[in-house]
Amino acid sequence: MSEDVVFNRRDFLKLAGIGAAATLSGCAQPPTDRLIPYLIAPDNILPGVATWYASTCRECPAGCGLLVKTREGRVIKVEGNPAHPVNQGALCGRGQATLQGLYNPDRIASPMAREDGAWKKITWEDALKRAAEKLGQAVRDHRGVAIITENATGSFEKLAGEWAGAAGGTHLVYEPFSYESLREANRRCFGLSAVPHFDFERAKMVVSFGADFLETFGSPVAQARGFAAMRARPESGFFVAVEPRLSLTGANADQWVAVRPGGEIALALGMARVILTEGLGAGDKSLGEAVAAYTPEAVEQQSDVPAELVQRLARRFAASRPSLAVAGGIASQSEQSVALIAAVNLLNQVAGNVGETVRFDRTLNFDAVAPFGEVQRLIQSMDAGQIDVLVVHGANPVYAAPAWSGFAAAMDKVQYRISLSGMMDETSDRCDLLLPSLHALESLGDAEPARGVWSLLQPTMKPVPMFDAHPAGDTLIALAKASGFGAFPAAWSEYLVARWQPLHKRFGAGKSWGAFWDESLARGGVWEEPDATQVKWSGSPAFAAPALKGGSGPALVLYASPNHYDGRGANKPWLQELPDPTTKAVWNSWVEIHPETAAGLGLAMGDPVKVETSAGSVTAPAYLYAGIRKDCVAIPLGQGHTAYGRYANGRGVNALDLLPASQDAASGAVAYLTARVRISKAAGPADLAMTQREKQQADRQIAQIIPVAVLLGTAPAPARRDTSESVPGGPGSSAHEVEEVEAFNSRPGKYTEPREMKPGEKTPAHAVTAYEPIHRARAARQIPISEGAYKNAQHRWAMAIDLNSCNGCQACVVACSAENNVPTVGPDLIQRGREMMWIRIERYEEKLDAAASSSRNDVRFVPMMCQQCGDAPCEPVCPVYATYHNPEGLNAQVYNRCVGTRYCSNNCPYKVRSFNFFDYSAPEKPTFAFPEPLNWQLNPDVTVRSKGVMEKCTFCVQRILEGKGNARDENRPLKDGEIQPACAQGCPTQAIVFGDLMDPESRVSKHSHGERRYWALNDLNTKPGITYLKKMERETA
Amino acid sequence: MGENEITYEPAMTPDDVGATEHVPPAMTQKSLNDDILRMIGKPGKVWWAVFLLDLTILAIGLIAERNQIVQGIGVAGHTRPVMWASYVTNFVFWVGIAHCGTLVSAILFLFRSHFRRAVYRIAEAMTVFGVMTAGLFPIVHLGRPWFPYWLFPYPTQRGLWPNFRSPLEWDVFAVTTYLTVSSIFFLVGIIPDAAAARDRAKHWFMKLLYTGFSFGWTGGNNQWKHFYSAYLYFAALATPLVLSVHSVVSWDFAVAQVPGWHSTIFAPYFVAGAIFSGVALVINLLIIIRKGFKLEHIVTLDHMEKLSKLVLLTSTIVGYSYLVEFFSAWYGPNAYERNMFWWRFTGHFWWAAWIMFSCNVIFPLALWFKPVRRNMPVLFVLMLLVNVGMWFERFVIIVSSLAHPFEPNSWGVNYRMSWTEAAILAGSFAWFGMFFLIFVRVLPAFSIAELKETLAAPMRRKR
Amino acid sequence: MKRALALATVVMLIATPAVASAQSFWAQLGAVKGPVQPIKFPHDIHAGKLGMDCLYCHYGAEKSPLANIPAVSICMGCHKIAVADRPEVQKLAQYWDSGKSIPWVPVYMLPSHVKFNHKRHVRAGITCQECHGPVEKMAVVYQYPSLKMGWCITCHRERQNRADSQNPTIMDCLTCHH
Amino acid sequence: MKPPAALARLLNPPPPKYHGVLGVFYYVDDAADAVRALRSAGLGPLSIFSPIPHHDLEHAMEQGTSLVRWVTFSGGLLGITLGFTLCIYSVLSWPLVVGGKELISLPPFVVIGYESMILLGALFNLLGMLALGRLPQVQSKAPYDPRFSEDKIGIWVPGHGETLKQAEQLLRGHQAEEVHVHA
Repeated sequence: MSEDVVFNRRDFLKLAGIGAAATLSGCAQPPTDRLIPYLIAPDNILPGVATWYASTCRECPAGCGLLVKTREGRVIKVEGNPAHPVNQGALCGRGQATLQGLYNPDRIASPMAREDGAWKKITWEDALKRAAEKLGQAVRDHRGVAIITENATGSFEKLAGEWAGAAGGTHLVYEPFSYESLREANRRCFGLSAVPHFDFERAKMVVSFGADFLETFGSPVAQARGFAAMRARPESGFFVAVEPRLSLTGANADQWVAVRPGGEIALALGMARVILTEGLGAGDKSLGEAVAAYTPEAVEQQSDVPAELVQRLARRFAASRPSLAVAGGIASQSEQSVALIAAVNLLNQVAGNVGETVRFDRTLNFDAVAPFGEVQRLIQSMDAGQIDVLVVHGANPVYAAPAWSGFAAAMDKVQYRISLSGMMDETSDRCDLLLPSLHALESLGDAEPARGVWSLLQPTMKPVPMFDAHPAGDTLIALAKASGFGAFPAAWSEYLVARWQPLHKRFGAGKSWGAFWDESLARGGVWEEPDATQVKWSGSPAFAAPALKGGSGPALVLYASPNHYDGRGANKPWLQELPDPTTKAVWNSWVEIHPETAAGLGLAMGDPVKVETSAGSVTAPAYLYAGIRKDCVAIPLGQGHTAYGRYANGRGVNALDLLPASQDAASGAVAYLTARVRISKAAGPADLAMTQREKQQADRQIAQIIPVAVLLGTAPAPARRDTSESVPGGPGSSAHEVEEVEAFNSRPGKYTEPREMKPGEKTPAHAVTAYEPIHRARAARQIPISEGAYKNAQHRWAMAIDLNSCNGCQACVVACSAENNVPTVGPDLIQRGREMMWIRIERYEEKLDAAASSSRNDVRFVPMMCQQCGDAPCEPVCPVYATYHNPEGLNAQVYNRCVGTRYCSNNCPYKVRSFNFFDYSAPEKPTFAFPEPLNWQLNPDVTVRSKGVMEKCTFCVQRILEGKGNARDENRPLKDGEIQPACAQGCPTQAIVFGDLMDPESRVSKHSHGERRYWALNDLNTKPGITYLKKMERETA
Repeated sequence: MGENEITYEPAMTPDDVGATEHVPPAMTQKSLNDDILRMIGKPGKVWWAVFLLDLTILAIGLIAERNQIVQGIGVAGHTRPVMWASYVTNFVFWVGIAHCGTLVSAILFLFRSHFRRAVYRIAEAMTVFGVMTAGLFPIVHLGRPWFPYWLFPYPTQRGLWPNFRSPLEWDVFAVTTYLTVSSIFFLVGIIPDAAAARDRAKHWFMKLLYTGFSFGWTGGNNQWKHFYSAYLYFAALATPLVLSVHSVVSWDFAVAQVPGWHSTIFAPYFVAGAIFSGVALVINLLIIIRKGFKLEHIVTLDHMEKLSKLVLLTSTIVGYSYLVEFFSAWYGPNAYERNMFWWRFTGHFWWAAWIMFSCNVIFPLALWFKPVRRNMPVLFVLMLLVNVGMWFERFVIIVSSLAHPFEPNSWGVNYRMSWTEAAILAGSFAWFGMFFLIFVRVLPAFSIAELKETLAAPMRRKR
Repeated sequence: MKRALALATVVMLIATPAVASAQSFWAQLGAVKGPVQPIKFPHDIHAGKLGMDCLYCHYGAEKSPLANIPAVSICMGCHKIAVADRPEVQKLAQYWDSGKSIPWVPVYMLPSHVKFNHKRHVRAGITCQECHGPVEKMAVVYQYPSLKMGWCITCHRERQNRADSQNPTIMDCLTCHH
Repeated sequence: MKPPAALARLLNPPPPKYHGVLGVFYYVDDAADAVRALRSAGLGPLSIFSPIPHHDLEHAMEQGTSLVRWVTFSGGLLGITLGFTLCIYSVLSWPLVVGGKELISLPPFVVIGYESMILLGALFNLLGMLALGRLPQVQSKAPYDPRFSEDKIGIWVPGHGETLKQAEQLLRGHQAEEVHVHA
């Protein structure tokens, strides 16, 4: 979009605020190097003002809508597109991190050819010539040509298909997580091979059979939103996780059924049987005989789930209509995965959920994804030397296909291999020619992530200059033309436009093409409400429990990493440094083992452990996890890259190497849950960097819960341990509260009784807290300051965080890092407690017991960032006023005034201040965190901190200032919700609410005075600006 | 006030410890003069060897410090939550050391305990050099050590002032004041002796030097009059100062709300500890000097014994403070505090806590026995242990409290001392040693004038 | 080392304000001329003699935190015709024809930890000259104010103490340092 | 080895012309008696040199108490005032709230005031001593003898002609070890 942006590098550094170290002394700089203006004034870029473009996220097939923020022609932030039907404004961490794909220093800089083993830069002309030679030859001789793409959907997929057709070759859409069993099972049960739309919002009870629907399964952001809506209803919203290893999704469950691996089928059918026999179901009654064998006793026998629990679950499932059972997820993909999903379909069918919460209206678009069978056919023909030319774009099968499939070896037998991928990866590394493609944010394109959604990608910035890449579509067309086959339009853009003509007719009725196109680009695409497709039950496959291969050792559970998906996130430092939501480990792989099993092997936390199967062995640090069955070990996928850039290479292990050849009986999909392993202690020191080592909150009441019965008024409030909920004498303070306050105040060093204020005296903004009612001053004798800057402030910024909605996904963490230029520091420094993130999700495992499968599951997540305390302990100890309380209640941190005594951090009870131990912002230092061009992403509105200064969350003060400025420009008062910090904006469940406490009507005021509220470590009387809302505790089945 | 207010009775009465016990009658004003001025002069081989070794260690420390300034404070072992560690420990340790000097010279002066006359010059020198060492560490431990001057109140075009509510700002005032006052006290005390040295000096340069130190002192009656009057007020000012300085230092911790820091007992507890470690070091230095310079007849075993009794006293105070802390943690309502103290002795840093306890409370119990107090080798070792213990006391208070904060999330990140820190710690001892070595060779290490006062003044008529 | 630091401290203490005042003092005298620019653009003629509005070229100043440096296209808007024969204007034309933009030497530089917002100041009715000095009289633009924090603050203080003080955070550190 | 000429002049300046009598004593009581005698004879003003102060001599001289105390006191007073003024001025000149405390929160300021009191008190004390004791002095106002810093006591009686004789007699009369007459 933008015109020629001629800033030179130094100016980027300056805009990005790098080199702050040099100038932090505060002296005005003598005029230094050159300032280069535009040659032609661009109509849509004003230096210093952000420009937003709509686009589509390509980090996973879900295809969320993006709003891309650019400054001076650089992309500096991506956020969810509120108008987009898929994600409605939110965005997961992987999506936020797409920026580091765009600016990844290891992107391929130019076309390259492999000459005697080494890569050699060549020109595009040369490259196309070489490619056309081989390709033309192959096409002319009718030899095999194959093209592998990721599940791009939309026009590019079509183009690739046509291209392959014209070349007389095959087009393979490769996705490691292909939902193949799901589609196959639905084909058999409902006659419709599709990934349905699970409506969590409507469900009153959810049972997940291993589906990690908050992490990688389906469309996580949309599902998280729906899930949160369901959980917000105290009277219903019960959630049971049935899985041998408690995933992040499972951690949000009220009840964890630690089923024996492979026993899920029996449980699903057993529940169905109970419903049928007891005639509870609203749905299909005719399926009795299919499940006759699965008596509760039989189920207990096959799945370790107590018989009466099976009944209780079934009854509750049937009673709460509509309910929802979900199966899927890599962790439960066994040799019987189709059977499992069919069993769950059957359960939904008998409970009458199909068409209610399991809908086939907005199905996810995996239609083109090749079944693994096809992949194997391609492998065979490559192996047989029938393929002369292989073109790969986006997909990385060499890494992501299990080792046993032999893809890599077969690929080596192909005569000539061309990669169109923009980033070096394992597959590209085995190619002969690299024709780098543009990053999604640089290119024009479209996607159809779900039925009824046509989403557009547009070039949000001029391609990053140091990378000489072309749009993949153009490259394909150029290849075709150069090697003389097919009839394609001159350019990819024309092809795209041509494909959009029917949509123009459909949606742009009466509008000119230009108008329609511009609107669609601005909106991010076009969409419609898809018609609900009704499906009928059309029989189920034979049910059988999967058998695990290999002796009697613990079962191997492989799961998709919430941070790295199938491994494509591993080259992004943000995602590497983003703690795993379960283990809080970073930059590594690990083996999750139950503490008792570990004790048997003499393993301590972090000790290297060797995991062996018939197929191979890996060695990784052990993570002792109470959330896994004693007879299982779990390893995340996505690490262990060999050629995926400096951030991914050599980190952790690729657990796919452990898989023995094994496929799903019905669909041929890769079976991930299939092996038993031998584990042994390996030599070497303990080495696992974690951001949170202690997962018990030692009765410190940082994460709190409240029984739903109390909320519904059917039970009395439990006796309180401390007064962290009570506002002394505040509105609605009951008698017992007051007593408690007395007791509380009588404790040493505590709250002094506030005094009534003189008539006309009003509490100034900075003194207002949710903790304390506005009509009182802060305490006896202490008159709030109302001089100077504090005279007529109108806002008290505050936040309310709903622990019931927070599911620990950590999208906020990445959003924060992106907005505030937070550097990544790597595993060694993190091991020494030097992580820099301004916000973290603390995980507290109150009750986590694999043995007691019928008991309550209590894992709590607390987003912890600067609490912007009213009486902040960090402030008075700073000798130079580098941190102080600003007129609008913010706990300010002035980086350039900080001398680095670190006293504030010592005195901060929440430990939310991070310190620049090294120089992360100086390019010449080894600790530099933003190697060119990662520094292009830096937000020019935020100072990049230099060595030796303290930094912390500021509620995104730059956004607050911008928001106030806009309101002032339009000469109107601020609207509630107009200003959103990055974390609140990015939160898929809207768990974080930001606003002004001075405005009693604002959402944050309302939340902060609700009945679930409390304050972390409240008995320190810090009067936090952040109010937490307790998580709801539900009755277990 | 009046003359009787300033009493320098020539030591005649047997009850006066100043004379009969301490000074063999053989000694005359002249012999004293010679004995002490003998120390000044060309240093021997041993001195040079020690001095060069000292400079080498100092150099290593400086290199480490330079590296730390270039690389960033991260080369030290600090972590979140342990944001203060060995540097602040060293700071408190050296300030503590610095306390004994003023105690001996000022407080004992006001108490008229004459045995101080033989030891106070050494103690004062130790004070001055101790503060000079301590003063380095607040700067060393800064994240941006090139901005220490921002902590001083000076008018700028920015119109910014330091935050006088911050305990660190109190430190700035307390420590600079203490350095100034104790140096003045030290130098003023030297004036008459410098005059004596000047009158014996052979080399013109030394003559010049001592003329400078003596301010052209002639021992005129008018000079003596104002000298002793002023000396009294120095003592009167230094006494509350010395108490305030370590109280202020202790408030760095007591004012924060970190469990294990937030305690009202800290001020007296720290002052006692400071004197404890300071006197211990004085004893070590005296043992070396009186042996090295053959001054056993001036610094007698009685002096040493009196000092070691002081150590015993303060040791019991320190021990009492430890116990009271634990008791109130156990007895009080504060769960964080209770948990903290339990962790301190059983958690990751248990060893440090036990070193502290045994060196400061258990071993000094040996001082109850006279033979121990009068046995120099044993006393020397004992006093070394005391200072090890006192260093660890500060380490335990700072590091173990920080390592176990309110927020369980940050538990388990444990501080490990880095080589940089070790080198800088060693360097600080070398820095102190450098000044002290120069001092004993250049300035009279014992107060000639005051020692002369301990002798019976020459009278023709016997009283 | 303490000695060294102390010395450094003293030197800085004396030097910083001295340099500061000197700089602004000479600047106001006009004794210090601004840097030599690739094209001798005479502000005194454009802003002074011709009386052009500053915002005509630096239009960003009222819309954006940054006051933009005009693109070459804006200069050529007039100079395609106007006095196209002058040597300096021909230089300009050369840049334009060769498609290069002009490497101006920046006169006003703030350290990166200061966020100055032109829009806010212009909209508050502060004339360009209040900060940039009599640009309409400057043949060569030089740094008129010291750009020291003290210089910013004097004006902010004065405005805060006015009765009609609008902006409550006008003296808040975070307003400029974030 | 010789010092540079300039230094040499500074170190042992040409002795000025003294007029008076210098008596050198070893025994304190002799000296004290001599002082009494001299003063009762109306000679003086005497000045006495001694390695250490002697009460007998002080009594004999009937010296009053020193004025240093008042200098010191005023210094302390000034210090505490300045300390508090600095704190209060600084918080008012740019009001910044920290930890929800009052701007003028006296308890912490007490520390500052207290330390500055002691600092200025000590400095004034030093100045007082130097000023009143006429220090530093380059040139003694009476002939000085190095032994006065060792164990001898010197009594200097300034005067001319007759007084010299009288003083000399008195000094010898009290068994002065030596008597030097500077006519």
